Amino acid sequence: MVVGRIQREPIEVEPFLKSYDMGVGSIITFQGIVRKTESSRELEYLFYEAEEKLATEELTRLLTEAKEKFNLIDALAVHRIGIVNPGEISLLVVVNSGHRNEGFKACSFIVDAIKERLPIWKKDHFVDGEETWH
Amino acid sequence: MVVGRIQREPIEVEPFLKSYDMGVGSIITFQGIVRKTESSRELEYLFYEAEEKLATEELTRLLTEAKEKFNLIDALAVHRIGIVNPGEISLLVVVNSGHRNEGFKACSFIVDAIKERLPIWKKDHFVDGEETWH
Amino acid sequence: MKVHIKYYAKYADYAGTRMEDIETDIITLRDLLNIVRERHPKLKEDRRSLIAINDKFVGEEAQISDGATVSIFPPVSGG
Amino acid sequence: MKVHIKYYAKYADYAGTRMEDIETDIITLRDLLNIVRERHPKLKEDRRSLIAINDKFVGEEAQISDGATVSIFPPVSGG
Repeated sequence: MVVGRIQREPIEVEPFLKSYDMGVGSIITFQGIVRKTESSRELEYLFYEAEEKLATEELTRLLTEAKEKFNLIDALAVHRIGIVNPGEISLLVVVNSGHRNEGFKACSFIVDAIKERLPIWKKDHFVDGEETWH
Repeated sequence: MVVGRIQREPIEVEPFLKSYDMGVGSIITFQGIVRKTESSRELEYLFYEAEEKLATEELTRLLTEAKEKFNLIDALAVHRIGIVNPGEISLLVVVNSGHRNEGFKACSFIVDAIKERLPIWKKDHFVDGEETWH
Repeated sequence: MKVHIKYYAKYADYAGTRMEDIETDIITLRDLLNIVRERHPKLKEDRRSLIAINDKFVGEEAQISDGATVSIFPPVSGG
Repeated sequence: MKVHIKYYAKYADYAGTRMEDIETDIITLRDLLNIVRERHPKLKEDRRSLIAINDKFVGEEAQISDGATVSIFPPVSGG
């Protein structure tokens, strides 16, 4: 199964860990968490903007690539957009595979590809009022 | 934080994902799941035996090593023993770090070290009644 | 012909708008981008921008037709 | 002197017991292991076994004292 989603709501991890088929021997997850400080300055929140349609298409495409390349059973990813506060999840990737080696490689590949390929942009909002696009 | 645990009860993932400090930017988890088939034969369940005291000590030691080597914020692992049914979690590893690269390396290192170093042994119980120690 | 330009993220800040229409005779994306970058010079700060025409990613050699929507994206920074 | 031997996992199956006491005069682990392997020949199937004396992993050159508990572990297979 391949599921790629861009959403404004907080990301819940649990539902993604609950259902998998009996061939799965390894579940690897990555959660990107917004840190309280960025470049040693205190962050109030991050703001993510996306071209949602293209981002969803590209996410689905790269998950499908990863599923084939690494022989995965499931490749799932959710990217949050809008305001994301420190301590909250901005990105969740879940990789279900028969064995762990391909799972670790695939999870790392998917996170890298998301950061390189999805039309999503991040703006730091610092506690001191400054804003910076990445 | 370092937490290493050997337990007979089913492993709950959620509590391990809930609390982390504000320096955490990456959470990586590995779950080892018992598959329904082993060497193309249908499995009824796995039985894990451990030298619990030594296994817990060695687990804590290797997590502490990984925390220092990969500069982790938290290294957590739970290995289940006794009867584990297909679809259930036999091993959970959670790695909290500032950035993801060291997290992926650390998680993979910890899983490998657990399989190489912990005095834990696995016995396949097949549906046809046969039993095989690994 | 008329072309709709859409700006994303910091480019919307630089252009002062998320969308504008341009009346033009040019038909290659490269020439159109030159016009846009002269209009909003801060867009030149990135060596490469991602471009989509009618929601498909394209290279700078792409052709533009009347009524097209051209989306100009900064380098991505998600995750 | 008396030594307590503990067998784990498949070694308990091979020995037919999880624990047995051996009366012996020998004091090196290597010699003790030779006695144990003659008693339960299937233990020879692994080139290497992990050994602990009184819950500490040791090498085969270790010395044994009266009342010691010697644990013999098969190669590990957790995870």
